[in-house]
Amino acid sequence: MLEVLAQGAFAEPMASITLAHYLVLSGAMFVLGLVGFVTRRNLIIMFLCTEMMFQASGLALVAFARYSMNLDGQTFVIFVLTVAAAEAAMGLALVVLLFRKQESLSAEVWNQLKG
Amino acid sequence: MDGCIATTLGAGDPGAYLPIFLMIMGAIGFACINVVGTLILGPRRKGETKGIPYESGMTPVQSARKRFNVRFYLIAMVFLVFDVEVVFLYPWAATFSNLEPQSEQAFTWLVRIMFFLLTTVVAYLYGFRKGVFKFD
Amino acid sequence: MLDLAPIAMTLAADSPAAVASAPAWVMLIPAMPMIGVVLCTLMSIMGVRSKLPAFVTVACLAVSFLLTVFMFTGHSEGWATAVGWEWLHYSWGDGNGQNFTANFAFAVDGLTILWMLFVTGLATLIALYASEYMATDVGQGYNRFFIAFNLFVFSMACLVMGSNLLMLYLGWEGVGLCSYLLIGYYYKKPEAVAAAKKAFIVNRIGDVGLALGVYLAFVHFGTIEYTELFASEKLQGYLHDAAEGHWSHIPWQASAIPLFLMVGAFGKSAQLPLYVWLPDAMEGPTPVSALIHAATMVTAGVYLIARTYPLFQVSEIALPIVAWVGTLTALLAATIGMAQFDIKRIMAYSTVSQLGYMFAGLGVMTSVGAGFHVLTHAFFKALLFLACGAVMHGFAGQLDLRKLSGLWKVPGWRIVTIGMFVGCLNLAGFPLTAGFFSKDMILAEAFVTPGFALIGWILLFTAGLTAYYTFRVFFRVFVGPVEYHAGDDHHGDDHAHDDSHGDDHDAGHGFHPHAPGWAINFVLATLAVCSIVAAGLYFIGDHGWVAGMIHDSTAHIDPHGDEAGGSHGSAALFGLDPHKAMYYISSVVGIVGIIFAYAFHLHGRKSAGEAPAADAFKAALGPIPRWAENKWYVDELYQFLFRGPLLVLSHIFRYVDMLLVDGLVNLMGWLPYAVGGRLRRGQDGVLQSYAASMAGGLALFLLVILLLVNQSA
Amino acid sequence: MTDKLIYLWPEVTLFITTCLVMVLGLSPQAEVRRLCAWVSAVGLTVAAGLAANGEPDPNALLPNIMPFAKVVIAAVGLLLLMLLAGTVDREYEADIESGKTKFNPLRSNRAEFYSFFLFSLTGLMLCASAESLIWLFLALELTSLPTYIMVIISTRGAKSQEAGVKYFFLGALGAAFFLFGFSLIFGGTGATHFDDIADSIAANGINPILTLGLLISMIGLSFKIAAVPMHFYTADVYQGAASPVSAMLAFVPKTAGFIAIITICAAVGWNYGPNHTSLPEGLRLVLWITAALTMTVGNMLALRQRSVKRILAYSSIAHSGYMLVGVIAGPGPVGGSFTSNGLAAVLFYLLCYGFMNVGTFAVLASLKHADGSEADDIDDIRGLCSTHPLLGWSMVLCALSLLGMPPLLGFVGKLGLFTSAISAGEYAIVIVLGLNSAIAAVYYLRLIVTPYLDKPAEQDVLRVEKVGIITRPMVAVISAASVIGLVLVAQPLIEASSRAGVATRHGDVHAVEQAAALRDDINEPRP
Repeated sequence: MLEVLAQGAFAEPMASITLAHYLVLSGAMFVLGLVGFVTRRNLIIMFLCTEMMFQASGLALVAFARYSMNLDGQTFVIFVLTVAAAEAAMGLALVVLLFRKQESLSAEVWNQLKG
Repeated sequence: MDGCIATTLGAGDPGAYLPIFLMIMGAIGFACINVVGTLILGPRRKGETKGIPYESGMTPVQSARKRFNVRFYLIAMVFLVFDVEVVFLYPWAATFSNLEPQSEQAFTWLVRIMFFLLTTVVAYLYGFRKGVFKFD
Repeated sequence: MLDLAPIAMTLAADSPAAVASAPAWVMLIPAMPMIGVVLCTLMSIMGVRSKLPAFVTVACLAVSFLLTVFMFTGHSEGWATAVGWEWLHYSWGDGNGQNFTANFAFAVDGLTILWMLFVTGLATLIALYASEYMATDVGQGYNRFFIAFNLFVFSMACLVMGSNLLMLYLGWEGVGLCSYLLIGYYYKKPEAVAAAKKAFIVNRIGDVGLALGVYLAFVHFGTIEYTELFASEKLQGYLHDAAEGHWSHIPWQASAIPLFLMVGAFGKSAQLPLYVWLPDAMEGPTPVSALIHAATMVTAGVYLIARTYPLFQVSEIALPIVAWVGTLTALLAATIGMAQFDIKRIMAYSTVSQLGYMFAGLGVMTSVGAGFHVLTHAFFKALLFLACGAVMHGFAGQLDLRKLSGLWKVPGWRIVTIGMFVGCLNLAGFPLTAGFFSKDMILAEAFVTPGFALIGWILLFTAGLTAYYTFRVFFRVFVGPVEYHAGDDHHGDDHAHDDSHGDDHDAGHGFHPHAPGWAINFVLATLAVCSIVAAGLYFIGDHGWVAGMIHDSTAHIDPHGDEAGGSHGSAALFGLDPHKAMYYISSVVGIVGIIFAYAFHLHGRKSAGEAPAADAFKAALGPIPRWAENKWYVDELYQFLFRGPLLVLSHIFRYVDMLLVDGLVNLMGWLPYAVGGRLRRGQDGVLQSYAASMAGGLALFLLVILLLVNQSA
Repeated sequence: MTDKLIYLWPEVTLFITTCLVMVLGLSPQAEVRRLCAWVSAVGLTVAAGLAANGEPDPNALLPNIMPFAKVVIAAVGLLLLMLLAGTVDREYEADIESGKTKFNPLRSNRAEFYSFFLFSLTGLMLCASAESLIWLFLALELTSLPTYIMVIISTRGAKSQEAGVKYFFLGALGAAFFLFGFSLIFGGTGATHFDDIADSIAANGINPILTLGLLISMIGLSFKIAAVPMHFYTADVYQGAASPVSAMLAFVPKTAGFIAIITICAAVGWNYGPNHTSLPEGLRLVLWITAALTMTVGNMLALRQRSVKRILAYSSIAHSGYMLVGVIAGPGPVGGSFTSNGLAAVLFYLLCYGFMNVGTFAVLASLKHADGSEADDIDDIRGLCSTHPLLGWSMVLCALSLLGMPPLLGFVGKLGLFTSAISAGEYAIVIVLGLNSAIAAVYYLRLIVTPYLDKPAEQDVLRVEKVGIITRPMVAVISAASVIGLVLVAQPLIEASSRAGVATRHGDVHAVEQAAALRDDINEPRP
C-alpha cells in the first residue's frame, strides 16, 4: 500500500523517507488516538489519547512545513504544544477533582445526565 | 508556496483522490487491526482492578489515595504552565540576535517579548494572590 | 444647471406621488398611548394599588386627542406623511416588486383624521369611565387593564395612521391581540376565556385573508406604501378600464386583491360569516365592549375598505359582495337581537347589524354615508354600551331585561336613563337625530344605485326591526313599574362583594343598587351631548362635514359623474329627491318600530318579567322566536360543519393509532416524536458512546463525501 | 502584523480587564471582591465602544466582520455578565460575612469565574479578527478552555462536574479534530494566512489534501456550534451547568464556531458549482448534510423532553443547523442586499439568537425550587404568566421569537436565512428548513402554552420562587424587550450585518473591483 502511495502522488525521487511516510504515520497516530479514546475507560488514558491526536497534527504540520518550506507550520506546532500543556494542566486538575468525588477514574460512572 | 502539493497532484483529477482514500484506509486499517488484535489476543479482565490508576497489572497493596497536600498539584500545574513559556523564549532569543541592533524592528521585537513576559507576571501575581507559593 | 432646474421642479409638481410632509409631532399621537403603556407597566412592576394608572391613561389619551385636533385644524389637503424611521427595506433587484420597503411612517389624510378624532376622543372618555367602572379591581388587574387599553389605542393609531399596508397589518394584529387580552380580562371565568379564544380564532381566519391581500398587492403593484400604491400607473389604468366597463382588461390578480382584503374586513368587523365572535366578546369589561367592540376596532374593517377603495373598484364583484354581505348581516343580526334578553348582547347584535349597514353603504358606493355612519354610530353605540355598563355595574351584573324595570324612578339613575334614551333614539333612527341622517344617506344611496333596490328594501325593513328592539330595551328596563333583581354574578368574581347586599340578592328588596358616580355620569352626559350635536355635522359645508373629510382621501369616489353623497339629478324615489323621500319613509318606519315596542313592552306591563302583549305575540309566532333567541343556531351549524367532522375524524385516527388523539395535526407530529424517541436512546449519557458516535460520524462523513466527490469529479 | 494591532483594542481592553478582575477577585476585602462584576461590566462597555468605533480591515477576507461581530459579542456579553453575576460563591461569601469562615483564596471561585468569562469573550473577539490558521486555532481554544472550568465550578453539585467531564473530554476530542483539519489545510495550500490560502487556492485549485482538511476541520468545528455529528454533549452539558453558564455556552462557543467556519469558507470562496456561486462540492456537501441532519436531529430530540434546559439545548442544536444554511448560501451576488447574503443572515441570526436564547435561560435562572435547586422541569414554568408575570411573558416572547413568529426578532433573522438560500438556489435545504421550523413549533409551543395557558396546579403555585439576584429577571425582561424592540431598529442592524457579510475573495472575477469599492466605502467618513 505504501508503495502505491510512494509511486503515486508523493514520490520525491531523492528522499527515501517521503512526505507520504510522515502523513501515514500522522494519520495512524490520529486514528489510534481516536480509537483509544473510544475504547478505553480510564479518564487519564483517554486524555493521553487526545494528546496523541494533537501530536499527530503536530507531526503533520512539521512535515508539511518542511515540504513546502514554510516555517509557519513549525510555529504552529509550538503553539499547539502550549495549548496542549494548558489543556493538560486543566485535564489533570479535573481528573484529581473527579477522582476525589467518585473514587474511580472510569468514565462510565458519570452517566446521570442523559436522554 | 510553489512547492505546495497541488502542483504535484493536479487538481480535479479524480484519480488524485485515490491515494488519499488509500491513505485513510491505511490509517484506519492499521488502527483497527491493532485494536482488534488486542481484543483477540489480549486477556480481558473487567472489574475493580481495571479501574485503578495503574493499569500495569500491579495490584496496589493499599488505597492509592493518601491525602497529599493539594499544593503538590498546584506546583505541578504552575510548573507545567511556566515551563511552556520558555518554549516561546527560545525561538525569540535565537532570532533576536540576528536583528540589526538599535533598529526599529529590534525595538518592536523587544516590546513584544516584554508584553509576553508581562502576561507571565500577571499570571505570577494571580498565583501569588491565590496562595500557590505559600508553604506553611 | 440653470436650464434643468425648472424642468425638475415641474416634474416634481406633476408627479402624483409628491407628498407633503406632516409635522413631526404627528408621531406623538400614537406615541402618547405607548408612553401610557410604559408608565402603566412601570406602575404594575412597582405594584401601584390606586387609580393612578387610569389618570395617567386619561392624561396621555387626552394629549393624543388634542394633538389630533391640532392635526385636523392644521391639515390642508391630500397626503401628509411623517416618517418615524426607516424600518424594513429589502431589495433583491431593481425591477418592479423586487424592492420591499415598509417604513415606520404615518400618513395623514381626511379619512385618517376622521377616524383618529373619534378614536382618541372616545378612548379618552371611556378611559375616564373605566377609571370608575374598574375601581373594584384596583391593583394588578387595574394596571393590566390600562396597559392593554393603552396598547389598544396605540395599535389602533398605527392601523389608522400607518402610511403603508404593513403598518396597517401591524396595527390590525395589535388591536386583535389587545381585544383578545381584554375579552379574556376576567380570565377566571371560563366563558370569558372561551370567548377570547373564539374571537382570536375567528379573527385569525380574517387575518389570513388580509395577509394574503397585502402580499398580493405587493406582488402585483410592487409597493405597499399608500402614496405610491394609489398613484401607481397600473392602478390608475385599471380604474380607467373599470370606469369604461372593460373589466376583462384587468388581470385576475388585481381583482383578487379586494376579495382577500374583504375577508380580513369581515373578520375584524364581524360580518357574515365571521360575525360569531363579537356577541361572545361581550364577556369583557363593558368599557372594552364600548370602545373596542362597538366604536373603534370593529370599524377597522370599514376603514380598510374605505382606505383601499380604489383597489375595490377594480373588481367587478367586490363591492356588490360587500353590499350583500353587509345587508344580510344587518338583517340577520337584527332578527337575533330582537329575541335576546341580555341587554348587552342586544347591543352587541345591534353593533353587528349597524356594521352591516356600513358595509352596505360602502358596497353601494357611498363611502361618505358609511363614514358618517361610523362616526355617529361610534358615539351613540359607545353611549348605549356605557349606559348598559352602568346598569350592570350598579345591579351587580344584572343584564336580563326581564329582571329590571323602571330605572328612571330609581334615585340616581336619571342621567343614565337620559343617556340611554338619546342613544336609543339615535340607534332607532328617530327623525333629526344623527343616526337618522347617517342611516338615510346609506338607504337613499341604495335605492338610487341601479341594481341595489332590493338591498334598500331589506335595509329599510331592518331599520324598523332596529327601532323595535332598541326601544324594547328602553321600555322594559328604564320605564314602567319599578322592579329590580340583583345579578347573581359579580362579574368575573373581581368586583367587590359587599356582604350586606349579597345575602339575598334575588329577592329584589334588601338589595341596594349603587348609582353611578361622577365619572360615569360625566362621560354619559358628554357622549349624549356629542350624539345630539353630531347631527349638526350633516349641515356643515355642502354635503356635510364628513363628506368633506372623505373627499380628501382615497375613499373619495365619483361614481355617477357628480358629487358623491350629494343629490343625484337623474335619480328619484317616489318622485322626490331620494334623500328627501328617505327622510319621510324612514321616519315612518322608525316610529312604527317604536310604536310596536311600546305596544308590546310598555303598554299594560305590570311587572319586570311579564309583558302580556309581547308574550302573546311571541306565542303566536310559534318556534321562530326561540330559533332567533338561539341565534338561528349558527354556532351549532359551525360546530356541525367544522368541528363535528374534525372530531369524527380524530376518532377515526384514534382507532388507527392511539397516538393520533387530536386528529390531523398529531399525525404529522407523530413521526418526529417517534424518531426523537429513537434518537434519545443514543443520548445515553456515557462519554464513550458519545465519543464513538462522534468518531463514527467523522468516518462516515469522510467516506460518504470522498466517495461522492470521487464520483462526481 | 503590527498594523493589525489597531483592530485589536477591544480585545486588549478585555484582556486588561481580565487581569484586573483576576487579581481583584482574590482580595481579602469583601468590598474589593464585589468590584469584580462592576469592573467586568466597565471593561465590556469600553470594549463595546471601541468595537463600535472600530475600523474595518480592508485587507481581511471579511473586512467588515470585525466591528459588527465584536459589538454583538460585547452587547450579548454584557447581558450574559448580568446573568452570570452571583452564580458562584454566594453561600461562601454569606458565610464569610456572618463570620462562619474566613476568606481562603484557594476556596474562592469568584476571580476565576469572571476572568474566565472575559477570557472566553476575548477569545471570541479574537476569532473575529483572526487572519491566520494559528491565530484562529488559538482564539478558538481561548474561547473554549475557560468555559470547561466555568461549567465545573458553576454549581457545587455532581451534575455540573459530570457536565464538565463530558464537555472537557469531548471538547478536547473536537479540538483534536479541527487541529488535524487545520494541519491538512496548511499542507494542502502551504500557507497559514487566510490571504495566502485564498491565493494558493485561486492559483492551484482545490487538491485532495485540502479537501480532506476542510472536511475534518468543519466536522471538528461542528463541536463548537453543537452540530451533528458532534452534538452529543450539548444537552447533558447544558443541563448539568448552572442556567447562566448554559446561556453562555449556547452563545459564545457557537459564535466562535460560526465565525471560524465563515472565515475558512471565505478563504476557499463561493466560486464553485455551475453558477460559480457555491462552495466546492465536497465542502458544500459536508455542510449540507451537517445542516440538514443537525436541524432534524435537534428538533426531534427536543420533542420528548421534560427538562426545559434540555429542550433549549436541543433547540440550540437545531438553530446551528438553520444558521449553517446561511453559510451554504454564501454571500450571494456581488453588491447584493441582505436577502441574498447568507453570511449576513448568519451574523444577524447570531445576534438574534443571542438575545432570545439568553432571555429563555434568564427566566430559568431567575427561578429556584424551595430547596434552592434550579428550576428546570417543564412543570416549573407552568402558569408562570400568572404567578410571575414578567418572567412568564419574557419566556413566552423569547420562545415565540425562537419559533420565528412574525413580527418578532427571530422571524426577521430566519427570513434572511430563507431568502438567501432561495436566492442561492439551494431549494432542497430550504424545504428541510421549512419542515424543521414546523416540527420545532411543537416544542416551542409547549414553552409558550405552559407558562401562559396552563394554570399552575395547587401544589405547583409555591413550587418555584424567585432567586434573590435582581439582575437575572432584569436580563429576562431586557431580552424580551429586545426581541420586540430590535425589530423596530432592524434596518440599521440588517445594514450592518449586510456590510459585515461581504467577502472580498468571493467571486474572484469581481474580487478586484469589489475590494476597491469596499476600500472606497471604508474611506468615506461614516455618519
